[in-house]
Amino acid sequence: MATDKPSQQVHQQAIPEAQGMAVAASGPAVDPDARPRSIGGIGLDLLTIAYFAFALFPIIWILMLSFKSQDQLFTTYFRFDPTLDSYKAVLGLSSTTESVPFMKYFLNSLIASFGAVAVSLLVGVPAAYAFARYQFKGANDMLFTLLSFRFAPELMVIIPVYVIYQKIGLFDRHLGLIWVYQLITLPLIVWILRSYFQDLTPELEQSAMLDGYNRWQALVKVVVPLVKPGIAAAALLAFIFAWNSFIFPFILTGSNAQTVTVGALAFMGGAKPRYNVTAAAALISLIPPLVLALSIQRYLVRGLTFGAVKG
Amino acid sequence: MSRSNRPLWMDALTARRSRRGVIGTAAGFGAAAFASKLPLGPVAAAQDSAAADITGDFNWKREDGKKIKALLNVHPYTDALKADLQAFTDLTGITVEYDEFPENNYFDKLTVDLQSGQGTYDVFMLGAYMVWQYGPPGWLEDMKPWIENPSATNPEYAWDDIYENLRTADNWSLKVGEPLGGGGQYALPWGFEANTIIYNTEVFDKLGVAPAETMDDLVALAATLTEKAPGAGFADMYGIATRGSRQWATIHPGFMTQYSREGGKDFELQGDALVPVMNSDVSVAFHEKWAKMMKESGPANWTNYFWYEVGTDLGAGKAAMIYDADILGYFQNQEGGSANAGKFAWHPGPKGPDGSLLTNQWIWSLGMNAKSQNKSAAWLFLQWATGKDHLTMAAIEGNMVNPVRASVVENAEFQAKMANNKNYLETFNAIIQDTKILFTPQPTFFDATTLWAGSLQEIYGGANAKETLDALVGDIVNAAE
Amino acid sequence: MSVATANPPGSEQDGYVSPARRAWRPYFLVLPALLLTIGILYPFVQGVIYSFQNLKATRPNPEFVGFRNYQRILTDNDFWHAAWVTAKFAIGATAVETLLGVGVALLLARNSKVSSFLERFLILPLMIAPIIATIMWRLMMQPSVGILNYILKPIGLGGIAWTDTPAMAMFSVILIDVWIYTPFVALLVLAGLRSLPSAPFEAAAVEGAGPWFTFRNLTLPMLAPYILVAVIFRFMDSLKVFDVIWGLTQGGPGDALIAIQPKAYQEAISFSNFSTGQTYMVILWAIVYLTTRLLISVLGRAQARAAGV
Amino acid sequence: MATLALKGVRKEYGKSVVALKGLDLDIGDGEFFVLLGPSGAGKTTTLKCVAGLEQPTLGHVEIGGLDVSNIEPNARKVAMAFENYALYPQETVYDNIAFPLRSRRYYREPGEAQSIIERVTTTLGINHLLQRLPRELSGGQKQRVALARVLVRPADVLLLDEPLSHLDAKLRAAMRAELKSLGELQSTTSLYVTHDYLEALALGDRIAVLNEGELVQVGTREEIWHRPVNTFVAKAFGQPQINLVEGEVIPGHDGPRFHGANGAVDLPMHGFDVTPGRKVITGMRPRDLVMDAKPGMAHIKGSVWVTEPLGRQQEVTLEAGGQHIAVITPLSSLAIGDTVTISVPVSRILLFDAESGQRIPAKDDAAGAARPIAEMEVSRG
Repeated sequence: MATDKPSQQVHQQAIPEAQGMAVAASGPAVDPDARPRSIGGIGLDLLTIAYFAFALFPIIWILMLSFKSQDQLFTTYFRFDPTLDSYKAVLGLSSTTESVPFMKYFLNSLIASFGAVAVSLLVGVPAAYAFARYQFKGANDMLFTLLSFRFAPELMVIIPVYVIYQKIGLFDRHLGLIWVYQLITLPLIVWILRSYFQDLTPELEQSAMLDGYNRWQALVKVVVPLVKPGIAAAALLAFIFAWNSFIFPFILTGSNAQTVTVGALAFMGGAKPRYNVTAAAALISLIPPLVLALSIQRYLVRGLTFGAVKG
Repeated sequence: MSRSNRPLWMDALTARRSRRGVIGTAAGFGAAAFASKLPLGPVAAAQDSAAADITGDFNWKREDGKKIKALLNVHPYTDALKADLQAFTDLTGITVEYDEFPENNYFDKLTVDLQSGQGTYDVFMLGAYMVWQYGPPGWLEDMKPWIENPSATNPEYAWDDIYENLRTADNWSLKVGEPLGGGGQYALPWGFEANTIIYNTEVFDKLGVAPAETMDDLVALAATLTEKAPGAGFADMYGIATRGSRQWATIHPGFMTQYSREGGKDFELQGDALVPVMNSDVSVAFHEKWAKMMKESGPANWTNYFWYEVGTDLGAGKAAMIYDADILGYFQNQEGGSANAGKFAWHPGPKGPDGSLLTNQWIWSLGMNAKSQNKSAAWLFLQWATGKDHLTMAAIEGNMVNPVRASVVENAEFQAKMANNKNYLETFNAIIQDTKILFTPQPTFFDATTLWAGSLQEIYGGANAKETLDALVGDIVNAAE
Repeated sequence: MSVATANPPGSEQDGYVSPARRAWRPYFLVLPALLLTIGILYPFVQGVIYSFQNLKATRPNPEFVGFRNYQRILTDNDFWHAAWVTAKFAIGATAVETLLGVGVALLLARNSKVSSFLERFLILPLMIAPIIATIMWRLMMQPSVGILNYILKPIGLGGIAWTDTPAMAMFSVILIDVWIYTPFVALLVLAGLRSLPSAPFEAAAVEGAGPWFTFRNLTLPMLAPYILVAVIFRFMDSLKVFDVIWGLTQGGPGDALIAIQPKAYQEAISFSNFSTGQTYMVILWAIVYLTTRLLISVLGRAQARAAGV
Repeated sequence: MATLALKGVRKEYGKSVVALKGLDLDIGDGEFFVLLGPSGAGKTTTLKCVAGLEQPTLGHVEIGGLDVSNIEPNARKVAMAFENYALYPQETVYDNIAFPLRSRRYYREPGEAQSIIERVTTTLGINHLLQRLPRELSGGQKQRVALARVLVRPADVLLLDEPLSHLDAKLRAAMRAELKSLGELQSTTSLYVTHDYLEALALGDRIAVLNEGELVQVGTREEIWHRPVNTFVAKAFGQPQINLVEGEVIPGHDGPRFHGANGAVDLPMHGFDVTPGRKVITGMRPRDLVMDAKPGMAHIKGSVWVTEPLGRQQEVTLEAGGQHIAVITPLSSLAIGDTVTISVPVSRILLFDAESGQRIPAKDDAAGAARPIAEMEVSRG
C-alpha cells in the first residue's frame, strides 16, 4: 500500500479489463448448463442452497417477527396472526406516546450517509488520483495517515470529538455526523480508488491531454468514466458502513440528527422489549442500501475486484 | 445442556484463578484497605449555590420563555412525562426539549456528556447509584439549597410526602463508605422499583404450591416447579428467572435483596478503611445457594439474562416466577402486555433467618447538571416533575409505578387501578419500610458490581465459590489502587 | 527545470504553468482530503494525550503520568486476557469467514441457475447494522423463546445454551460475525474469480487436469491476492470487535468475551476510568496498525507471485 | 509545423533510476526522425518529455525555437500515438477519433469533423469500423485508429511510439509502406520511436540510436548503416547480425593485415590507417559476403555449421577457427561439415577498435557513406 513505486507504470492488463467482463463468462468457472447436469452439480447446488438458508433464515425470521403482535412475540414460532402494528409504530401511524420519530431518523440517516459519501468522493477522488499518479514528498506519509484512521477504534476519538462538537456547535447536527463519518468513508474510498487509478494506464489521460484537454477535463472525461464501477462499489460500501454506524451517531447526536441505528434500538427500551417493532425498523432501514445496491449491481462485483486487490 | 455437563469450563476457571494470582496473593486481600474515608469531591456549601440568588415570593412564571434540555431514558415514566409536558409549559412558560435513549445505552450517553463538562443537558434521569459515580467529580447540582429556599420552591411541593428511604437514597455526603443521608440532595426520587417475587398463579394453583417464605424453601420450590410444571401442561416451563448477565444490574435486584436478608454485606468499614467482604462465610454460602438454584431451576443460558429476558420469560409462560423488579411483572400483567397477562401475583419473597424483609430498590431519579446555564428554570421543571400533581396524574393515567409519594399510593383511584394485580399493594405495603439502597455508597460501584456479576457467573459455571469471591475482593482492591 | 528569471520563458504563452504551480499540483489535489483529515487528527491526538494522563471521574484535574498507564496495563493480566480473547475471536472469525467465503464464491462462480438466482441475495446480511443483527440473533438464541432451539429440536439439538459457557459464547459470537461478514469475503473473492484470465484454465483442461489439480495449482495461487485482501479487511475489523460481543453478552459469561475494545469501552465510558480506557484503545490501535502493515507486506509478495503466474 | 530540439534533457525516476542522461537533438521542420534503441533505452521517456507528460529533471525541450518547459501538454500542439494505442475503451472508434475535435483547442463543427474523420479513416482503411468498440478490433485495426486520432487534428509535432510493434511481420511491412505514403507524416515534424531497425531504415530521414539513456549516433540511414560509430550500432542494424571477429593487426607483405580467429580470418587492411599490433574487431555484414572463392576478394575457409532457409535464400553459418560467421547465399545443397570458402569484398569491411568498440574510419570513408543499403532491397517476410 505504501510502497514506493514509480507512478507511471504501464499496466497493459488494464485496458482489456476496463473493457468489461467479457472474460467472466469464459473464466475458470465451468458453466454447468453447457453440459449435462451431473450428480455433482446437483450436490453443489444443494450446498449453495444450504449456505443461503443459513444466510437468509435470520432475515426471513426478522420479517416474520415484524408482523407479530406483542402478545404473540414470544409464544409463537411460524404460525401467528400477522399484524401491521409494528410498521405503524415505526412509521409513526400509531397514536401512542411510545412512538419514536423513526421516519425523521430515517431522513437523518439518509442525509448523513449520502452527505458523508458525497464529501468523501469529492475530496477522495482527487486525492486518490494524486496518490496514484504523482510522486511527491510526503505522499506515503499522508496516505498512511489517512488510512490509519481506519485502524483506529472509533471510541478512541469519540470523547474529544464530543467536546469539540459541543464547543463549535456541531453536536446533534447533520454536518457533524458527515464530518465524523469521514473516518469511515474517506479511507475506504481513497484506498479503493487509488488502486483503481493505478490499475488504469496513465496513457489514457495523457492521450486526452495531448488531444487538447486540460488535466481536469482529462480526469473528468476519460478517467472518471472508466473507474465508474470502482466509484460505485466503493461508494456503496462506504454508504453501507456509514449507514450502519452506531457509536458515532449514538454519542454525537441528540433528538435532532439521530439516525436509524440508534432509533431502532429505542424500541428495545421502555416497559418491555419490542423486538417486533425493532424488526420492522431494521427492515425499513434496509431499504436504502438495498435500493442502492440493486441499482449498481452490475458494477458491484467488478467494481470491488480491481480496487480492493491492489495493496 | 450445560445443566448436566457443567464442568466443561472448570479448567478455564482454574486458569483464571492463577491469572489473578499473579497480581497479588489472595490471602492478603481480606483485610486490605479498599479506600480511605475521605471526601472525594467538592462538597458545595449551601451559600455557594445558585439557589441563593432566588429571592422574593415563589413564582412559577419566574423563567417564562426559557428553554431547557432534558436527557431521558426510554421508559413508561418518560412516556407519562412527555404526555404531560404541555401542562408544564402552560404553567411556567418554559419549553422542554429532550433527547431519549434506550436504557442499554442511556447511561453511557449521560456519562460522556457529564464527563465532557459541556452542560448540554440541564436535567436528566439517573439512578441513586449514579450519584456515587457522578457526585464526587462535582457533576451533580446539590438540590438541598433549592428545596430549602421558599422563594425557589412552591409551597405545595411537600418534599416529605416522598418516602423517606427514597429521599435518603439520593442524599449523600460524597464520602466513601459513609451511609446515605446527611449530605447533599443530588437527585430527586421520581419513580422506583422494589424487588419482589412475581409468580404465575395458574401454575401455582394447578400444582398446589405457595410462594416460599425462606431461602431454602425458594430453592426447593423452584426445583419443584421445574420438575412438575412441564408435565402439568406448561411446556418448557422452569422454576425461576432472575438476571444473570455480566452487568452490575444482575446483582442489584433479587440477588442483593435476598443476599441482604440472609445477612450478606458488600463492604464494611474497618476503622477508616472500607473493605470488600463478598468473601465472608455468609456470602459464600449464599452465592453457592443462588448459583445452585439458577443452575437447577433457572433458564438455560442464564448468564445472558438481562431484565427483559426475565420479563419476557414470565410473560411467555416459560418462567413460573421471577425475583426481580415488581414493576417488571406489572408491565407483563397489563392487557396485551404478554400472552399470560392477568395471571400474575406478587409476594415479598423469602424472609431472612431473622425475619428480615430488607429489599433493595432501584430509583429512577431526576438530577440537575452542575454545569447547567439554566438552573432556575431547571429547578422549576424538577419540582414540577416530582410534584404531587404530575406524579398523581402519571400514576393513574400513565404507568408511573411505583409512585415515590405516599399520597399517590394512598390515592383511591390508584388503588383501584392496581387492584387487578394480585397482592401488588399488599406486597408493596409489607416491604416499603424496609426498602432501601442496600449497597455501600462508593464511586467505583459500577466497576466493583460488574466484577461481582462476573464472579457470580463463574460460580454458576462451577467454580469454587470461596476462591472466586476471594479473587473478586482482590480485584476490587486492585482496581481501586 | 529551467532557472526562474524575472520573466520565465514562455510565461506569456498559451498553456503556461509555472514550475511552482506544477510542483504543488499533487498537494492541491490532496489538500481537501488533508484538511478534512486534520479535523480528525486533532481529536485523535487528543485521544492519545489522554492516555498519558490519569483522568478519571474522581480526578477531574488530571496530571501527566508519562507511560505509567501503559506500564500498568501491559503488566496487568486483565490486558493479556483481553488480548487473548481478541486473538481467539479474530483468528477464529477470520478463518471461518475466509474458508466459508471462498467456498461460497466458488459455488457462485459456477453460474448454475440456482447460484445465479441466489447470488443477488448475497449482500443482504451486510446491510443490517451489526448492532441490530446481534440483538436479533440474541433473541433467536434465547433457549426459552428463541427460534434456533425450536428448529434444532427435531434433529436432536434442542436446548442448546448458546452463551452459557465461555466456549459456547465464543462459538456464538463467531457464528454471528460469520453470518454478517461471510458475504463480504465471498463478494471480494467472487470478484477475483471472475477476473481471472481464462487461458491457463483452458490449457489445463486441454491437458486433462482434474478439478482438484486445477484448483490447487491454478485457481488458488491466482486467487491468493483477493483472498488476502479479504483476510486483511476482516482481520483488521475483527481485532476491533465490539458490537457483536457487546450486543450479545456484554463480555460474559465471566469475562470470557472481554476483548480489548469492550474492555476499553467499559473502562472509559461505563466506569469513567477515562485514561485507562483510552490507553487500552491506543494499544489496540497500535496492534491493528502493526498487524495490518505486516499483512499488507505479505499481500505485496502474494501479488508479485500471482503476477508471475 | 515547427522545429523540435532537446537540450541536455535528463530524466531521473526516484534516486537511482536515470532514464535519460542528457539528450541533445535537433530535428528540422518537417523532418521524419526515428529514434531507435532496445527496450529500456529511454525512447518513450524522450517522447513523453517532448509532449510534456514527463518533466525533465534537467534540460529542456524547444518546439519552434521556444522553450516549452512550462507549457502544459495540451498547449504544446503535439500529437502522440501511444505504443499501447491508449484508445478510450468505452467509446466507439468514431468517438475515439473525434475526441480531439471535440476539445476546446481543436474544436471542429460536427459536420466538418465528420468529413475530416471520413477522409482520414478512408485513407487508413478503417472507415467500416467506426461504430465498433476498441475491444472488437484487431491489433492492426487499433493501431490505425490510434493513428487516425493523431492525424485528424493539426499538430506541430507528431510523436509515434512503436506504432507497428504489435503487428505481425506481414502487416508490419505493409503498414511501413503505408505510413510512408501518408501526406501528413511527410510534411509534419515527426519523432518516431521503434526498436525495429528495418522500420528505422525505411522511414527515417534521420535516425538516432539510443542506448541506456544516451545517444549513440545520429545520422542518415546510410551513415548509420555504413559508418556505425561503434559495434553497438553496427549490431543494431541488420539481420542476421553483422559478423564481428576479434583479432590483431599484423604486418604483411602488402601492408598491414588483420589476423583473427586463430588465423582462419586473414584480411588485408590497406583501406585503413592502422599500425601493426593494434587490437581490432572486423565487421562483415552477412549480405556482403559471397559464397565460393571470388577473385579480387579476401577469402575465408570454414566448415558448414548450420544452414537455415530464408525463402529463396539461405543463411549459412560457418565455423572458422572457432568463430561463427554467417553468410546469406542463394539456396544450394550444403551439408553440415562441408568445407567451403567465402569471399569478402574488402571495401565493405568495417573496422572497430577492440578496446573502445569505436569504429576506425576507412581511408575513403566519405565514398562509402553514399552506397545503397543492400538490406533494403531484400524483401523480408
